[in-house]
Amino acid sequence: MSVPLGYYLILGGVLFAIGLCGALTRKNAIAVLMSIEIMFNAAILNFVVFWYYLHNGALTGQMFALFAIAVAAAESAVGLALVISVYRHYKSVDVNEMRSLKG
Amino acid sequence: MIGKGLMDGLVVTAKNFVGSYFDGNRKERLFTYQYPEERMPLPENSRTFPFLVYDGTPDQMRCTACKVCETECPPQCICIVMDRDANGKPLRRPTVFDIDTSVCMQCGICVEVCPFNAIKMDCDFERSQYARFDDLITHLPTLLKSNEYYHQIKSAEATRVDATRKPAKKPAAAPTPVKPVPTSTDMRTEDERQAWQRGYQGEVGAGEIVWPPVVLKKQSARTPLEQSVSSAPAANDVPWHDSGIELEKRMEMAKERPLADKLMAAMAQVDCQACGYDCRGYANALASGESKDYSRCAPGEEPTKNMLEKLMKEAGKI
Amino acid sequence: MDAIYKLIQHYAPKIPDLLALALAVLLPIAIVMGVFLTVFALLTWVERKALGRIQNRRGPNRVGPVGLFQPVADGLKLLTKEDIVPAAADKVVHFLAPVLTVVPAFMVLAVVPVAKGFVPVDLNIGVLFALAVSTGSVLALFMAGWASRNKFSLLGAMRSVAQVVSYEVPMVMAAVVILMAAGTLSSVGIVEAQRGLAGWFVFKPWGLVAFVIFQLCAMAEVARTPFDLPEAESEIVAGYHTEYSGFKFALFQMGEYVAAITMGGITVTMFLGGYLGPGSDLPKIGWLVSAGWFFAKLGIIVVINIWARGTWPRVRVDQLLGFAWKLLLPLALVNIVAMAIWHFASNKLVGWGASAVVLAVAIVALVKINTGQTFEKRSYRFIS
Amino acid sequence: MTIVFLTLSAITVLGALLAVTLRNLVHCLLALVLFFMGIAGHFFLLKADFLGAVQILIYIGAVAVLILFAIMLTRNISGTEGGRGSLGGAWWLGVGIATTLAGAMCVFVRRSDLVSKLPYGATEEGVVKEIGKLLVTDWVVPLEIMAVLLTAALIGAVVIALEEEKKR
Repeated sequence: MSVPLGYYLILGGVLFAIGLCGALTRKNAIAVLMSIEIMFNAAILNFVVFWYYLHNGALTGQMFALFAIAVAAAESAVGLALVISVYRHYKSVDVNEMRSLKG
Repeated sequence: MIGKGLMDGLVVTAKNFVGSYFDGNRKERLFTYQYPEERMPLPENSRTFPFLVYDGTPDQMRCTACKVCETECPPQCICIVMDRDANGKPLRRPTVFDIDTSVCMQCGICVEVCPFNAIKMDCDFERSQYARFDDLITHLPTLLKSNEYYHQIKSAEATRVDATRKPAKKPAAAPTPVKPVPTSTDMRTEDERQAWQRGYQGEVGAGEIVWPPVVLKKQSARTPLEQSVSSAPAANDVPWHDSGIELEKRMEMAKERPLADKLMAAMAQVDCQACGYDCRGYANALASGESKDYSRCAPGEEPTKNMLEKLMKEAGKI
Repeated sequence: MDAIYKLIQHYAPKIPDLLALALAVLLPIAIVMGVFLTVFALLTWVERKALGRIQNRRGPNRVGPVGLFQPVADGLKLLTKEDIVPAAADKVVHFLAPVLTVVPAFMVLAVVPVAKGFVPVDLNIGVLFALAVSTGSVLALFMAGWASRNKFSLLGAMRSVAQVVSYEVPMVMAAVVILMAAGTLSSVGIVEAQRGLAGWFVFKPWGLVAFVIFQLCAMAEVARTPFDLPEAESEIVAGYHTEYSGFKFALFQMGEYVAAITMGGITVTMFLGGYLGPGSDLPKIGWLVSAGWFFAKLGIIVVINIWARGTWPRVRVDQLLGFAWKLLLPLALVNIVAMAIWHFASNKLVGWGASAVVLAVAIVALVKINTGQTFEKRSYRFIS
Repeated sequence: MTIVFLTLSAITVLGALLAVTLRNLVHCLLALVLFFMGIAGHFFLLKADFLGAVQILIYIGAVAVLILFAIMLTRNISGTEGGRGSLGGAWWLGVGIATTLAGAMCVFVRRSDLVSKLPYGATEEGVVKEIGKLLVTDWVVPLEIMAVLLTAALIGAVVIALEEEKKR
């Protein structure tokens, strides 16, 4: 009754593409971060999917997913702190307006 | 010890909780009145909405339809129409006396201005009704309450009032056959009624402040009725015929007029017929010598009395 | 679920398979919803009554005998009230928020073992699931506050978000100790690990500390009174549900109370031995006795909640967050160490003493550190 | 099973699409939460219960709330004016790249011999215990590094976001 692996791979690919699309087109830094979260999740989903379909009693896939979730959490924390810091500087979170490296 | 205060609080509330069930004097502990069954005695001076006092039978109502309360009522929630006999002669009692309780603000000013101790503040607060407009207007039959009732709710005040009142006069007229008391509802057109229910707001332009508000009554539907009785010329001729104007102003207006007009200007301008006439009639009677008693203008009180005395003395009438 | 499925197959083999499956799924849901909604209705009455008595009032006593039908009257009244949506509100989110408040509260019920052999779903990650799902309500509260386009609502929503996120951490840390002791995440497994004389985790030093931390965090998580800043009436009207009326408001109340009950259920499961108690293992009536034990213990938690609500005043925002981060979280971490000492101690008595000493020292030290500070004099912006 | 998978996938894709297309940032966030929910559902479907719970706990309980605070701290409160970025006419480029990527991945997946692979027997019992054991045996170094990373991220986030002391 289970769906074949290909379904899940396509789902993961589509989700990743959606996230990429958002990351490339969105102007708002927070929206870009959200898109990156979508990409992260698509990747994590693939870890779990491969674990489920291909594991031989090992839990490596789940462990990887676990660490990926932890890294993603750290990433979003730092990323959002950066966004807030940038907002203080530029009074805007528009990624197009952050052109100078100078403070 | 940290947290002691928190624990003490818990002990206090626990004592309250247990005590409210098992304490010997838990009746005093649970001080809530179970309202519809138990009632807190109302204070002597508590007041809600006005009512009209009658002596003996409802026919002997104290109100003479002098309209002082109607004039003075700040939110203008009172509507009075005087009763008349078949010839159109005023009968010195209201045929319509309506109070819009949705407008009344329970200030008690009507009680203070009433020269006849006819209107008093009730302390009945259970006035909820089903219809928003119709039921909230109290009409004459419901407003009328006996002097005994007044004694019952405010005995001290009622006793005081009874002491100051003259011994009850005989009824002004022989008891007329009881006819259904018309209400404001069937005396007016629907539009006027609504305008009245809105507290005359319908007659005032939006944002326009008109003061004194009494002026508005000049346009109201009642005016023609009042004017038709008056034996005097049209209202324009007696510009002082407006109880909103002060006595000095009125006298100033009537300075160049004949004695009858001056006398009339000194009256309270409420056509209350406490004297047996309307204002014009009483002035004419005084001027013509038909009557010499200048103290009969009850609504005008001392100032009017003094002024009438002065005018009569100047004219050599007394 | 499986047990019910087997029972149905055993007693009524003629029922088609799909129907039996559906019954097996729906029956526990119906039972749990029915029972806990009744408990919710009763709880509103008990709470109002008890609060009244604490304040020397009578509480509801008009509808039915001693006001017992008050919840019905309340429900009917709220059902028939007009549903007002502010003109500026975000209609969709405004509508979804109350629904989403109720959902997590009921989802947690899925893993609470109410009686012996009766748990709707015996997930092997039961407690983690409960803790995770109960976090979900915070977004519903935020949606409610944000969609109302009302400053009070938004303030309440942000307060509730900050509060729930802060108290989630010590809560999970306190739960970790129990997981270490039980060696499983399954709620049934945790209950079964508490068998024996004084086997309840609350009777161990670390268990007691974890219980207190967990209970306080649970109260904060469902915004019960010492921590009810999200809906502080005297400060921000009604917080996130200021702009709600009628049945949506009823849903908020229901979500709140059911969340309080389920949190109590989780606490009972983790610390008070769940459905265990004398007679809970009897052959025929064991399930009934165990259910009785469970609800009796739940009643104790509820009484603690109401008592605290009737007694303690609301804390300030800085006190609230400081309490979570500066006192509860370090204490929960030390508690894990105490648990480890207990676990590796050579005999029970040594473990008892050592962990108790560690915890006592930690509590005294943390209290000293936290009470030593005094606040600066406040400076107000508009007064020079 | 297929129906459940398709439903969950629809929810997930819908959440992701809304999250990248909606104009209002708060709506984006709510759509993102829907997406996280969908992913968690997939985890449960894949018998990775523990990961599902962790996904809810971390993504919905922490990351979403973090993003929420970031939105509240940087935007006006209604969250409007978070328009879709038109990078001077370059938005179609992003969409194009993403579509190409998706197409390419679909093609690769179809060509792969893994496509029709079916899962092994389910092994959900004892997974949590196993993960716990692995974390402190085989994976203990990554775990410690992760702990250091998270601490560093925590401190870093605080330092970055901390408002600089205003010069007086």
